[in-house]
Amino acid sequence: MSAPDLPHAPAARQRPPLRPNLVIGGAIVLFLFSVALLSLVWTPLPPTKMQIVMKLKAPLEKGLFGTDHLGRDIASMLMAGAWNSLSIAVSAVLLGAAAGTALGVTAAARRGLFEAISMRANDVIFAFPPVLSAMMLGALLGTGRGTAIIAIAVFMVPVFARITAGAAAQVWARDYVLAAMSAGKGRALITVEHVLPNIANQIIVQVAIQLGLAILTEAGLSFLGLGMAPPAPTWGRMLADSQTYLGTAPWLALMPGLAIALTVFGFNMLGDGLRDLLDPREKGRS
Amino acid sequence: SALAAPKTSLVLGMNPEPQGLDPTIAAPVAIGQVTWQNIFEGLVAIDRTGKIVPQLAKSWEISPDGLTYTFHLREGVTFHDGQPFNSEAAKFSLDRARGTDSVNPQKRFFAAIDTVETPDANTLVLKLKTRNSSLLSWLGWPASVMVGPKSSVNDKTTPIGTGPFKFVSWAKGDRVELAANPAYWNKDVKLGLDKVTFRFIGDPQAQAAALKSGDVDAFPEFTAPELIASFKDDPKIATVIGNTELKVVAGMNNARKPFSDKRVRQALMMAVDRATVIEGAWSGLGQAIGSHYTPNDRGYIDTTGVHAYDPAKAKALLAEAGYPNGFSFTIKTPQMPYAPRSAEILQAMFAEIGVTMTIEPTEFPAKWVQDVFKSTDYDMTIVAHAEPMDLDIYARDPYYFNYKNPAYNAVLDKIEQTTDAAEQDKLYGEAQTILADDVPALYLFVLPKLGVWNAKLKGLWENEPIPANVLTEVHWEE
Amino acid sequence: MKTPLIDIRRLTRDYAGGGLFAKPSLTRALDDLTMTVEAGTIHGIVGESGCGKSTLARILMALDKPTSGDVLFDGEPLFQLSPKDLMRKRRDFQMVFQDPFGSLDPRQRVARIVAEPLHVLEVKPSRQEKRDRVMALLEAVGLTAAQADRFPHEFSGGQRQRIAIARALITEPKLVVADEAVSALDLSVQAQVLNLITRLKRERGVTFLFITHNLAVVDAVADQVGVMYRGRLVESGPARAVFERPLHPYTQVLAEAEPSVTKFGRPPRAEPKTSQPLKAEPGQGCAFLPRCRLASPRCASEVPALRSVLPGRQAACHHAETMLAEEP
Amino acid sequence: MSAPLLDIQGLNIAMRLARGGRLPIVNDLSLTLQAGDTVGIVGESGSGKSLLSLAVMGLLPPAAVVSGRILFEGRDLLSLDDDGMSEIRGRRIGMIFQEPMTALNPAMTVGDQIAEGLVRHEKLSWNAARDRAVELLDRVRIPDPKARASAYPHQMSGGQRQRVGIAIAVAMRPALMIADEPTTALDVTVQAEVLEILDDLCQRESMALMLISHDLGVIARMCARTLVLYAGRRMEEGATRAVLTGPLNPYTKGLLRAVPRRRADDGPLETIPGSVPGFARLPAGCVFSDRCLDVVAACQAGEPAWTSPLPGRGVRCIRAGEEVSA
Amino acid sequence: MTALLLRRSASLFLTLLAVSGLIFLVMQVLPGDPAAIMLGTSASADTLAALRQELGLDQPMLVRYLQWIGGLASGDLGTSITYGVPVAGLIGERLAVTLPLAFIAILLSVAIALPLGVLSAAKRNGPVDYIAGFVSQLFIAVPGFWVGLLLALVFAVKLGVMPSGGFPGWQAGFGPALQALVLPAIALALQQAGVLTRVTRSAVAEVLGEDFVRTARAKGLPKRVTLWRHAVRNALVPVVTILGLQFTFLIAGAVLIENVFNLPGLGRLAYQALTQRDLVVMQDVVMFFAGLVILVNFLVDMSYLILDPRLREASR
Ligand SMILES: Nc1ncnc2c1ncn2[C@@H]1O[C@H](COP(=O)(O)OP(=O)(O)OP(=O)(O)O)[C@@H](O)[C@H]1O
Ligand SMILES: Nc1ncnc2c1ncn2[C@@H]1O[C@H](COP(=O)(O)OP(=O)(O)OP(=O)(O)O)[C@@H](O)[C@H]1O
Ligand SMILES: [Mg+2]
Ligand SMILES: [Mg+2]
Repeated sequence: MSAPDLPHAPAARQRPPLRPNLVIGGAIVLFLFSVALLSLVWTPLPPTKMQIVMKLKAPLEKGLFGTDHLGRDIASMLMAGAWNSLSIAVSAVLLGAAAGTALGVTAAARRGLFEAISMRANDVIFAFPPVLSAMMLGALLGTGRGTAIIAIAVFMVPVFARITAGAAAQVWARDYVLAAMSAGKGRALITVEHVLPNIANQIIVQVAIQLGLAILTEAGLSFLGLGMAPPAPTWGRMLADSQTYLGTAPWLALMPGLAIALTVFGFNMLGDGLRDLLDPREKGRS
Repeated sequence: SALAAPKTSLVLGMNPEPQGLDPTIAAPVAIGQVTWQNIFEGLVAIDRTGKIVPQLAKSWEISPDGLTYTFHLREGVTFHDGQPFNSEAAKFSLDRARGTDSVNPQKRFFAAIDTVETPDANTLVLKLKTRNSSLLSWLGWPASVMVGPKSSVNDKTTPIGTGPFKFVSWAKGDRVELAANPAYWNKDVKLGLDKVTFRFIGDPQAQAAALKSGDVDAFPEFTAPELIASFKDDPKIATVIGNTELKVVAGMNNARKPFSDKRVRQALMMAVDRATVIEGAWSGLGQAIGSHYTPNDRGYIDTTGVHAYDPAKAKALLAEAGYPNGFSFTIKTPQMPYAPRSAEILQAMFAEIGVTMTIEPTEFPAKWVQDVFKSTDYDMTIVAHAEPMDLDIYARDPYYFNYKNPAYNAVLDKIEQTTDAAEQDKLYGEAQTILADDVPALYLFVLPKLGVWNAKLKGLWENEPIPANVLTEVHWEE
Repeated sequence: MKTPLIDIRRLTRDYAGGGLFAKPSLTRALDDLTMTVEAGTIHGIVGESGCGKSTLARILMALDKPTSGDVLFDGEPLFQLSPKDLMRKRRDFQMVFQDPFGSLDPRQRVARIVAEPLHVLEVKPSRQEKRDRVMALLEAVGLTAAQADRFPHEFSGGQRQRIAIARALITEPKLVVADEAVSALDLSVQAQVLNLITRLKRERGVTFLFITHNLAVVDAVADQVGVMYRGRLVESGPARAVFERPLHPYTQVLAEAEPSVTKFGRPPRAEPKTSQPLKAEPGQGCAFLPRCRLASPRCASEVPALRSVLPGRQAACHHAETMLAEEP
Repeated sequence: MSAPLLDIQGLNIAMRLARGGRLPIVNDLSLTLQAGDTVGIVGESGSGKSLLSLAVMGLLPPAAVVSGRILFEGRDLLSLDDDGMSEIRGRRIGMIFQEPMTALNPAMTVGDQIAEGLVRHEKLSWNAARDRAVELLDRVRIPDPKARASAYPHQMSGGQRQRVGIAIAVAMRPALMIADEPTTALDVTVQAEVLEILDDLCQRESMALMLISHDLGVIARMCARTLVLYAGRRMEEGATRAVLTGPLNPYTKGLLRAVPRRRADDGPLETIPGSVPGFARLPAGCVFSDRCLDVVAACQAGEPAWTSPLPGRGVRCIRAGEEVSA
Repeated sequence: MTALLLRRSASLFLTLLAVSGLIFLVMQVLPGDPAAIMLGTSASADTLAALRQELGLDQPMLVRYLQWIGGLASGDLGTSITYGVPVAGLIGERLAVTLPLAFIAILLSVAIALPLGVLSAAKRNGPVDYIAGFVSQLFIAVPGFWVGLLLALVFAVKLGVMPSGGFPGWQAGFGPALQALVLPAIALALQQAGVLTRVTRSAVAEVLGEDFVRTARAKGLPKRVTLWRHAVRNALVPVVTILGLQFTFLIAGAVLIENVFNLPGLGRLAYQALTQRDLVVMQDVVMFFAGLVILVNFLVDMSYLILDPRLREASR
């Protein structure tokens, strides 16, 4: 069935109804970003303030989510952690997406040797399991926010490069690109005017999904002690610190774990919702 | 599993795993913790109280000028592979450790030795270039153990010594197995074990689980103080908190401003409430120290009151030193758990007196050795010093503190020259007082030895004058 | 005789298959094709799928380079122009594509789509000028100015094809290449677009190279027609004459197979081939040989050249005269 | 006259919309087919031709809501469950799809794809079924059928694939064959061959054929009767020759006029003004009234009823009577 | 087909070469001197020099690189700086843990994901689909190492039915060894299962919308048969692709999980080698991982040829 799904008359395109996953995902992500931003100006207690005498208090006994082994308020740490985790994830994904997309669209536009070499280079980068490359980067650059961002961005590059190269190649096969070429437009211009706008949807969807992955990776890095420097709280380090208290103070592990899960869940839902919203292929089907 | 007859096997948990099994060619403490006194023995040994006791040398004489040591070696001792232990082997061991292509991590121990002579098979004579009152004690260290001339090249993977246990196997990353040595020379020793397994478990949670489930019988050095409480109500498990020589100190770069100003260092010391640091970083286990010396060292005096916790005074002192608004600096913290935890607490405490400390995690040993130890490119760091009675490091030049105090050096020299023990103890006290007052490093606490083991297991060391798992006297008791 | 608008000279295009390490293979999409197109005419090209029609279009549009041969556009050899001159030349030829859904960028508004070819002008027109020209053209193709700010998906297939035609006309080109421009359209819409093309030819003197596999469409609008088979031109001439009296057996097969609303029921069965199936050596003989009812041994050994059979009519068949002699 | 093979009565198909609500597409459609009948269904793209054929097959998309009756050999297909339909599908009703490029499973040999139905319905062993598949390939005139049976679809040309599609559909000698635009993707020469194969089947096996196309020429070639659809409605029905030479409905007339042909006067081709209005915004009354050249005020008053002004003819137009009497 | 194989092998080889160069370079610029780490803080300069010479660290970079890859080519991976044993044996021992772990995890994730994904594609927008969707999202969202912690807490500490960590070795018998791998494999598998479920669902759903599925239904095949014989088969290409891509994440996850469960696997070896700057082990292990990833992706590419006959032609 080729034609029948398409409108036959200049009918205004109907806005598809908001899908539950878009609403849920959007709400979660919005909530998290608000919390993260709020943490910059307000947290119930300073997230780094220690009250050793108040250590390891259960949720609601002291603060909303209790206190950690140094008597810090977990709720406040989670809030500040939201900012740290999100800011790392967002910068890393944006960086990776920008570099990967640039590589991908260039490969699609140039084809030939450039494509072969850049895609092979992708394979090379992709061959390093992310934690391994993060470990090496950490050893190389020292740990911290910058390293975490770079380490995550590095393995995002091939992901985005592959996706955009594939999507861009499809756009390049379109007649409107031929039309632009016959209008004497160069490959760079066509990439900017036609290719990028037409693959933007796929990139946006992928960004949402990769953000979830980046949060997970950041947590893993922090868990291994390769994340941001203390005292800045991150969810991954909170998890790592909580390990030995699992038996005695399980909320220490539960809270950051749930925060991570909620965030990744939110981003994935958002990604799904965006895909439904933006990808016309899914729409015709039911 | 509970058997009627007393158990004769032991699974002993450790972290980290040793890197090779030859303590004479690599520094990691874990090597000695597996092999020293179990597989390898020295001319002399250090016992559980820290005393020097005869071992492969049954006795010795030191010439009055202190330059000639004559060791009378035990007879009838053989290595596990049958090589005889005699003066040749002893000479071989010492020469191997001090030779030009030696890779002994403590080669300096043997620097004072001029010649090694073997007048007969059971006599070993060391001629020294200079006096050295530490030599005898050093000969008791893991780096000075006796190795077989024929077997030493393979000691890294298949160690052959003269000790009560023989090496059986090593599953890298997991375990080392030893078995009792039936031909052990010391017939006075009645071994309680015939099979010993060292298991290497890094994660504290896994350590605890292994202990509780009985997969591991003992963790003489448990790594997570916060989990100690969880063993308290388990009658099957004994927790024994002992002493170590591990002094947690936050060393400062005394050559760098503002740490070059003694008042600044003192102010920082006064800003630190050691009790809180111990409570926060190590669950209250551990003992506060005021200088680079532990209560189990001879001549120890309590110097924690010299710059007691007093933030107001600290602030005043800072102002006097020209920093009324505090200052900022960076601490390079290795990843061992005590370091970042202590650093986080210090950070909060310094903030109280207006000093901003940034924490820079620094990978240990690779990057830490490079940055802090080799190139002294740091403001402050925090690390546990493991060597017993290592007051001399403050007199070393270069050493990463960049601390220079001729008065202090003079005291240490005097100790070297003195033979009277009481006099030495007094001098040790003096040295401690100088350090406590000068604060070349912030003295925080001594790490406890967190022994956790099956309540029926007896004979493990409670304290740790030297890092070791000596199994000679370990046995099960019903 | 005036110079033709397009003069295609011995055009050959090979596609190399295989990659860096695979063994190379060659597909000859165009095979020694020679043809001229007069200005101000609609020139139809017909032929079965895969005979090289689109390849020809791409080369004419200078989107692709021939393996050999050249195209003279207005007397100028297209493939010897400097990039700058080629750019200047591009305003003179534009293209309309088959798929009305794939040839318009779904993310751009109609005004921007239509204005795209203005890129080639040396003097870039002002915004207002651009807008005026777009509006004028939209009206010329039967769309309203109000529709200029809509997106392609808001239009029907026929309307989209008009937008594509408007885009092709904005630089006032001399030649528009329309590759299967109406094949995807419904009958009624198809007729509308065909009418538009005829009108543009008549009123603006635009030359159309009209590529299709639908003979009826060519018959309806084309002045001249070329029939292609396997990358070669096998017959050409005035459209009406060619279909009324094919001079090449392939043209005849095509014409007979074309269903029509006036042919009811089963057509009389084509008489079975009399001669033995002949096989030509690759690269030798007539490509149509295996399907030809007139095949003779000569056809297997000698490639028939395109030659004038009647005034204004050419065919590449050794038996064109036989065809001519047969009763239509 | 025996009971008809297929009897569609008052069929309505609506699509459930994603945002709620239903969009009626096919309206009040009735059609009867006797064994051996060939009926062509024409209409523009989107007029509901495929939905009609899918409704008969019971393969409508999940979003479709269908009402009315489809009696096949006396059984109401709409009330059968999926298992019941599976028994009829393939065995009694075969279907050929429009796109030869996508209608075959790319990962299965064509022989197996033909054999599959035989294994299922005739309980043949795979080997026996494969042998039958080779015969069937031969029937649809694929050269060297034995070798081609183990080919994959991508190794065949479009025309060959379409023949495989036919082989699949005729494998069980169905009583009714539905061919949904079986040749639109093909060259005219290949199209002619495919049509000939279908024609043979109808004549030799007295199979009923429902041929869907928007190509009037193909309908003229293949079908005895023709049904013209516009916007999901029957507009006209009758013997093909009668409908195409003497159309009663203005839409049919418009279609016929729009068939490209050279005009003697070189004037423009005739067209139907406007474009198909989308099902969401059909005009009031007659759905064709906004494009009809012969429209009168009454056309907008209400949907014209289906009338039969001549024997064997049906038409939906209030002015059809004038035409007949004229 | 052979040509394709050759071509792919050549590019595989070039990629491996590039990877090896990159690894070696990274190793060279890593701060920290392996000799200094081994000898601790008390060692003198000449001791260090002696050790560096013994370890061959004093040779020029290019020489060491060539020695390394020369060794690799002939199967000699060198000798571990810290353990003093051949790296090949070391990797071999660790593989006995990591490979089964990864294998069980993959098996487990496929066993969960394939039926779940196919089912939810077949029953799209039904309750099964929603539940499967939610569960798979949850699997993806929960960090594997955290699941590992919880699993260990519940099954080892609280219930005591599973070992808490460590690995008895295969010589301890198949049962105990397998038991030690179960919890880590679950922790490792869940995330993969989540991702795979979603990919399977969308791939199968996509195929279910294809014309040939309708053709198959038109033959009278019931839904179930169409689903498994036609839809799932054709949906395997994207599923296998993702399986290949996820492999690197699986390995990354293994590094973390091996830490949590104290398994003497390759990941921990890498971690340990890095902290000890055992460059020889490090570069071998990283090379091994990278090679494994590349190989897996190569195999995935090759599996396309089995799964999709169209590619067999295209590859000629
Ligand atoms: N980029 C390409 N690479 C290799 N072969 C090609 C390429 N483009 C076209 N071909 C081959 O060249 C031949 C002619 O293709 P072309 O697209 O010009 O045919 P066409 O007449 O336009 O067919 P259709 O009617 O199907 O559009 C075909 O055999 C085709 O397979
Ligand atoms: N799955 C679907 N969901 C919503 N609407 C649909 C769906 N399938 C078809 N339609 C609508 O139903 C109408 C009729 O479609 P159908 O496929 O029957 O047309 P057709 O006459 O076969 O057209 P064509 O000639 O293009 O094949 C179209 O307007 C189409 O938009
Ligand atoms: Mg074409
Ligand atoms: Mg249709």
